[in-house]
Amino acid sequence: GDSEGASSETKDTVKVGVLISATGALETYGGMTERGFKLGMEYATDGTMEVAGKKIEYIFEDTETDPTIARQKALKLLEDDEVDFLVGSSSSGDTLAVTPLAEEYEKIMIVEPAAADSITGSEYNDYVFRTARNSSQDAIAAAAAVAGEGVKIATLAPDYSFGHDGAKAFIEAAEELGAELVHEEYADQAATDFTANIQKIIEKKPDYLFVVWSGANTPWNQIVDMRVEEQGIKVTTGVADNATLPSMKPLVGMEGFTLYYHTLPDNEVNDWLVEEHKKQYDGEAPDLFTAGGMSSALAIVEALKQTDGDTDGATLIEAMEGMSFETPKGTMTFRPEDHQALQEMYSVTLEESDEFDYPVPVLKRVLTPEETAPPIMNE
Amino acid sequence: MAAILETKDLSIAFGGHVAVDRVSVQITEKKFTSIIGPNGAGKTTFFNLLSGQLSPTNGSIYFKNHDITKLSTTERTRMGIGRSFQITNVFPKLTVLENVRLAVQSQAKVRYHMLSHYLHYKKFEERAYELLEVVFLKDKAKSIAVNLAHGEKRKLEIAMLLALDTEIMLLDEPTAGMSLEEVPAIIDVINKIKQQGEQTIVLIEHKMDMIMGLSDEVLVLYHGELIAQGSPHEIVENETVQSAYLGGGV
Amino acid sequence: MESLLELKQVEAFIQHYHILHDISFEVPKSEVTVLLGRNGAGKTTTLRTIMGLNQVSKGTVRFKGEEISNRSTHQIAKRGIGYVPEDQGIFNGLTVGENMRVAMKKEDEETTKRMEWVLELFPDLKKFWKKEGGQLSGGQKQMLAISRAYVNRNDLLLIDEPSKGLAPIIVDKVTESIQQMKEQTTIVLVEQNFMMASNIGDHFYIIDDGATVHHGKMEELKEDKITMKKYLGIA
Amino acid sequence: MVPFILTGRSMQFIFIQIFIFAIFAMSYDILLGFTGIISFGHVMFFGIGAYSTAITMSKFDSTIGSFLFGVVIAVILAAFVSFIVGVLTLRLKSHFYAMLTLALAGLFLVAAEKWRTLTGGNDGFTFRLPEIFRDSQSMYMFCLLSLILIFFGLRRFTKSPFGRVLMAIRENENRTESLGYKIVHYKVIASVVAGVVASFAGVLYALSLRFVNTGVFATDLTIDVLLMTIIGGVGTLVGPILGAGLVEFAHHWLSGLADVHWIFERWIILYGTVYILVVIFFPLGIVGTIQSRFSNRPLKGLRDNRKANENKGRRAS
Amino acid sequence: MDLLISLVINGLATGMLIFLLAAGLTLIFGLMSVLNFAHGGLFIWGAYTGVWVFQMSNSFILGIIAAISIGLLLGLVTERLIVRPVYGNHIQQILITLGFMLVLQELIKVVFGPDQKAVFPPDILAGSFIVGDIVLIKYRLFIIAIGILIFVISTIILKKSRIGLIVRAGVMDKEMIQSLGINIKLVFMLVFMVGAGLAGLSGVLHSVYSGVIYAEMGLEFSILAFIVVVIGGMGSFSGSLFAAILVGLAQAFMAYYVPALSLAVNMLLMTIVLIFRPQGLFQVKG
Ligand SMILES: Nc1ncnc2c1ncn2[C@@H]1O[C@H](COP(=O)(O)OP(=O)(O)OP(=O)(O)O)[C@@H](O)[C@H]1O
Ligand SMILES: Nc1ncnc2c1ncn2[C@@H]1O[C@H](COP(=O)(O)OP(=O)(O)OP(=O)(O)O)[C@@H](O)[C@H]1O
Ligand SMILES: [Mg+2]
Ligand SMILES: [Mg+2]
Repeated sequence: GDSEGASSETKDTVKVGVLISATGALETYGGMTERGFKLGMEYATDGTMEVAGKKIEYIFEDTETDPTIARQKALKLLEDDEVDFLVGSSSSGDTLAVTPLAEEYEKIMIVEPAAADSITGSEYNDYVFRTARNSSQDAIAAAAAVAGEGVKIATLAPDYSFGHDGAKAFIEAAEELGAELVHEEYADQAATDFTANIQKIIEKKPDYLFVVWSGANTPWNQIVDMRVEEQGIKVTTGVADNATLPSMKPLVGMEGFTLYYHTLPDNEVNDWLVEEHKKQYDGEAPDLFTAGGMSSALAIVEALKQTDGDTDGATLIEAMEGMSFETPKGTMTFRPEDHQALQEMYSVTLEESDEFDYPVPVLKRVLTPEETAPPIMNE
Repeated sequence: MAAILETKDLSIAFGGHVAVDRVSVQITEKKFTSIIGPNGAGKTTFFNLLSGQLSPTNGSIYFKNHDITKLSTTERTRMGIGRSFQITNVFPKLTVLENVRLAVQSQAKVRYHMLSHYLHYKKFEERAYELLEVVFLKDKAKSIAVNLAHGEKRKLEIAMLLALDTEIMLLDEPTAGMSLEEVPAIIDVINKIKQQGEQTIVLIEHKMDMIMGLSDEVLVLYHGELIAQGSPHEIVENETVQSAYLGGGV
Repeated sequence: MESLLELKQVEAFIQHYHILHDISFEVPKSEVTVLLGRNGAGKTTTLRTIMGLNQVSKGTVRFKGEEISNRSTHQIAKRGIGYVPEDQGIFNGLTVGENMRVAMKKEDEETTKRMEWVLELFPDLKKFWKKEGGQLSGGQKQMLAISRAYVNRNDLLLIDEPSKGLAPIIVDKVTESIQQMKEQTTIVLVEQNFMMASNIGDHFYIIDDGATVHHGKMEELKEDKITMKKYLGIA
Repeated sequence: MVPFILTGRSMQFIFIQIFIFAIFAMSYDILLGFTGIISFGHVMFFGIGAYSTAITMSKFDSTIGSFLFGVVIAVILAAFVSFIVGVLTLRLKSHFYAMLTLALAGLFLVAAEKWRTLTGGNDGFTFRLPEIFRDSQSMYMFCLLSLILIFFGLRRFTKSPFGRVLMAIRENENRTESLGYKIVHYKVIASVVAGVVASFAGVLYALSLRFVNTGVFATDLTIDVLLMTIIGGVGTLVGPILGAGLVEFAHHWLSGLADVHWIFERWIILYGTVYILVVIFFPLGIVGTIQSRFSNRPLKGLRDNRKANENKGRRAS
Repeated sequence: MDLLISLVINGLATGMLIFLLAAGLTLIFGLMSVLNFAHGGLFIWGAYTGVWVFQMSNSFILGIIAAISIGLLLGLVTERLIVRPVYGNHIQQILITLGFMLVLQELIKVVFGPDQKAVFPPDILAGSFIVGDIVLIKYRLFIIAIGILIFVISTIILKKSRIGLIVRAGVMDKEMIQSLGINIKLVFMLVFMVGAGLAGLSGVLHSVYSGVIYAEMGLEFSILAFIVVVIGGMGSFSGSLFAAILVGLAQAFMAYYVPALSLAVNMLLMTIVLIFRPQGLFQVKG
């Protein structure tokens, strides 16, 4: 609406700035968030792009997976575009460079899909809400999927924060469930040879090997080549985005968990998402973070409904703490203590599929939000 | 007169090859000493030992009775041993003037001044121009050194050495490749320095007429060894020197 | 007499400096032509221009009747021109043997013979066969540079100041070798050592300020005090 | 001209980044342009500066006092490390030096990764700023002022007799030695000056982001700053400033094009092409090429020669 | 004992893989002294093209041939357009080849899409043997064999022909080598192409080894290759082989015995080697 006066426009419009990695190493994730967010807005407003009588506008900015750019773009959004909400971003580093700005400008930031525990932990501030799961939730889900009384477990993780966070949370959760840790293994995150690490794990003879991995240099082939399963060790891990599924071919039969796969959550929102996504994007199904992107949009709209369109930070915080809303992953709730959304995760088995030439996760059990609630870490 | 520079049993071997072999000489202060010898006799290597580019495998070097065997090139230059190089060795991308100016600056001991502008030292530049005049290079002062013709680079070498104003000057074939006309002019320059009697000069040359005209004393190296020593005339008469070095031509 | 190499009003620039203004000369077959001149006159530049290491901006260079100006250097060299540059052009990191091997265009019997001849001429090279070129003494480098040009059968050799840095006894040897080479190879020589130049030269050209200003037979030059004084500054 | 007064915090932020990288690039120029040292690990000093500030600011209260304390620590640490690196690496020639510095910077990266209690690992951590830096305008002025002071300081440094000797070392080490200069001292001092200035750039960087992670030790940053220096023109000091501005703006502008047409989503292709074009049209960097136009510097020759050779090649083929 | 053998074999395989990448760089960087940061770009193009052909045709051999071909072709383009104007000038080389690297890397995303791609070994090379208690991964044995093959071939070529000498001489003094009648431009171009072909080959071999390819892998691995060439001593094939194996073994053993340091192993190794042998382990000879 260019014809309208600028002042009235700002009053009647709620602007959302979405930070994503549109280029760089995480650009696939950025793309998912973008699509999910758009669909989320469409769904939540029934296509009107209006809530509580206000028009919603959103602007995507590319962080290039670089904290400096992320901050620069966030400043642009806050200063020049005068957004009322921030959403983002694909990388934890980028996100941490931006969260202080949310506090400074007193704007709500919905963190999606960055997973570092510290975002809602040691680096927490009141303006940050996270629809994404955090690393601990991942790990707890993984533990819930496999751990039990007397089960011997080992972990393999990349040697940096993401890996250490994940492994630590998994071990804690698994031990709580009565499992026994026999070995922790960390490999160089850029490594291509994992045989020495796998060798060590084999020697410790665990029942389950939990692998946290996020790089493209996956250890799966070597795990199979080293005949880990044949030695009675079951591998378990998180199933990530669709692009990684082909590389998990060797792991068919594996029991693990996932945040999202389009066939898993059984609810109205997800049905809509899958259908609409396929319609708009060439029959492609939504992917790992599409649901997350959608959830962040849903959170914003729900919050605005509750404040009746008021975008004041403090008002929104009050409304959002404890707020529950429907998402493709079932009902999410922002925990008041640390603003982390508790959410469903899925315990799955990796099975061959008729549809694709790669394996797909098949639901074993829905892990309830309460089951995967991470410890509160922002004290 | 006293020996300003003295070597005792100075030797260096490269792998198995002994390039300088137990050379003991005394170079007399304020005299003009020349070193001759066949190609590969070890003359340049001997200079490299004196100036510190190489360190000997054996023996020692004394400068004014101080043992300098272990000192670095820099320290020796600062004590007063300066040299020119056989293969032209200048700062290729700097101007001719700047090449000389750097030498003047070092001589004036302005080395670690970081906060003043180098052009504030007007004297340096003036001195550099003076020296370029001496070697007939003034009109090339603003040229970049790499662009000089071969003979011109040799002159620049000499100017830089003069700028250092050291007590001893080691000249390694200063006139090689210099034109017929300019050789005498350079000889004049060297002669002038000799006349002033302030500096000790050691010269390596293959031009016998130069050696004969300038030297007070001639050393002959052969396969790294010092095989003869004496006045120019004694040396030319020496039969070994004739057969090993001079050949039939002279 | 047939001339092997011919330069006609050659001009050349180095960067934006006009270095050669008017170089014209002819090199008769099987003779030694000497280029003389002061430092900076343009002798080296002339040789480099013939070799194609400098652009000819005007004029022509003909070799065996064929125009070679502005062909690339390796093509010029392949037509049978050998070059001993002023700065010797030794490959410092390669051994003496490797320096020779790189230079050899063929490895046939003739080359082997030439190699033997060269090593006899300069026994030092044989002695230091495995030494790196950069570690040779100044004179040894010069010998290597000359040898490299000798091992191939060339129709024309361009030699820039061969006597520079050589002991008198070696200068004699080089002089001798050039005289021997003359039978099969034509030679263009730049030389400051007047003794040597006059001993082996048949013709001379004087270059001054980038132009050929005078030429004639070598014997005549020795008598021509005026020219000597005017262009070479010697009495 | 640099706009001295600039409003709009996001524009200011871009300029702040330019100032910071200009300082970083100038420090690199001291090594590359004036002493002839290619280092692939210069980022280690930048990182030292960034972490020193960030850690002091998060451990102590956010006052000017603790900021100054952080700067002092940054400078001392950087001076110490650059001294050691200088001494350690002096015997190495070109590539070997470059690779060793790469390795050392790599070790710092690993250390930052591993010393999680202090650094928060690769996710990094945020911290609070002292009052005055919270205002973007004063942060902007502070960085601008730093740039100006450091520029004039370094210019004086390079034009001093000392700086001239550095250039001599760049041209011909051995010869400099036999003129009576102790090159070891010069190289170490140059290395320390470059290190300290780089660490100060790191200090400003951490301030401007209010955040630090292991990215400040990443080789990418060395590469960025290397490119800025080369694009602007090595050995010119103004060049790196211009280079920093150009790289940042090319980046900003090209990535902004992504909204214009889908083809520009691959703007990095254009960005890479800019580098290639700079070498072809400004082989000496922008400032270097311009300077050589206006003076008879040797460098001009390089370019003309190359052109001549190219022509020659074309004609021959 | 079993453990030792298994570590050694795996370390060797990693080493060979690094060697294959470094072999191309030994020619381009070690012999020709060109700091070619686009080497990683040639590597990923080899990887993507090779994998694509392999998956289309189901023939690994065809994939390998395709990878080498694209390497040669891109080598030609790179040399003529990018590297030729900047021989002898390291500073310009860095800028222009990094620019080209960005272009190559991004073009991969345009042509093959931005997602990572999974790769599986051809059936005959899939899986592992068990000898006693030792697991021998077939593909690794294959890599070791190829590495040895390439080493032997290239050593013979360099020893028997003057080509190595000519290239080194050409780097030292380009004018002089031309004056000896050698078309050094052509030689440089061919050598560069061979180096690029080797990069392409190592790209496709590596994809199968790591099971996945992505556009950013190029720069990471080319830095590793630079490290190996420097540790080995510039321009020495034996040096590169030795250094690559050293790096491979060090990685394997460190990962097993001192996992805390495994992140730093390459850097530490290089630091130690350079401090004690500033010219690299092997000096170039012959
Ligand atoms: N760095 C070095 N490594 C190995 N051998 C060397 C080195 N420097 C010199 N030599 C050898 O030592 C011997 C002496 O060399 P030097 O340069 O001193 O000779 P020179 O008397 O100056 O000869 P010229 O008159 O030819 O210059 C030569 O055989 C040379 O090959
Ligand atoms: N690259 C260059 N740039 C600018 N001028 C140059 C360059 N090379 C040579 N010159 C100039 O060209 C002129 C001729 O040089 P050339 O080397 O041909 O002289 P020359 O006759 O061989 O002298 P010499 O006897 O000293 O070797 C000289 O004045 C020199 O300064
Ligand atoms: Mg000598
Ligand atoms: Mg000359």
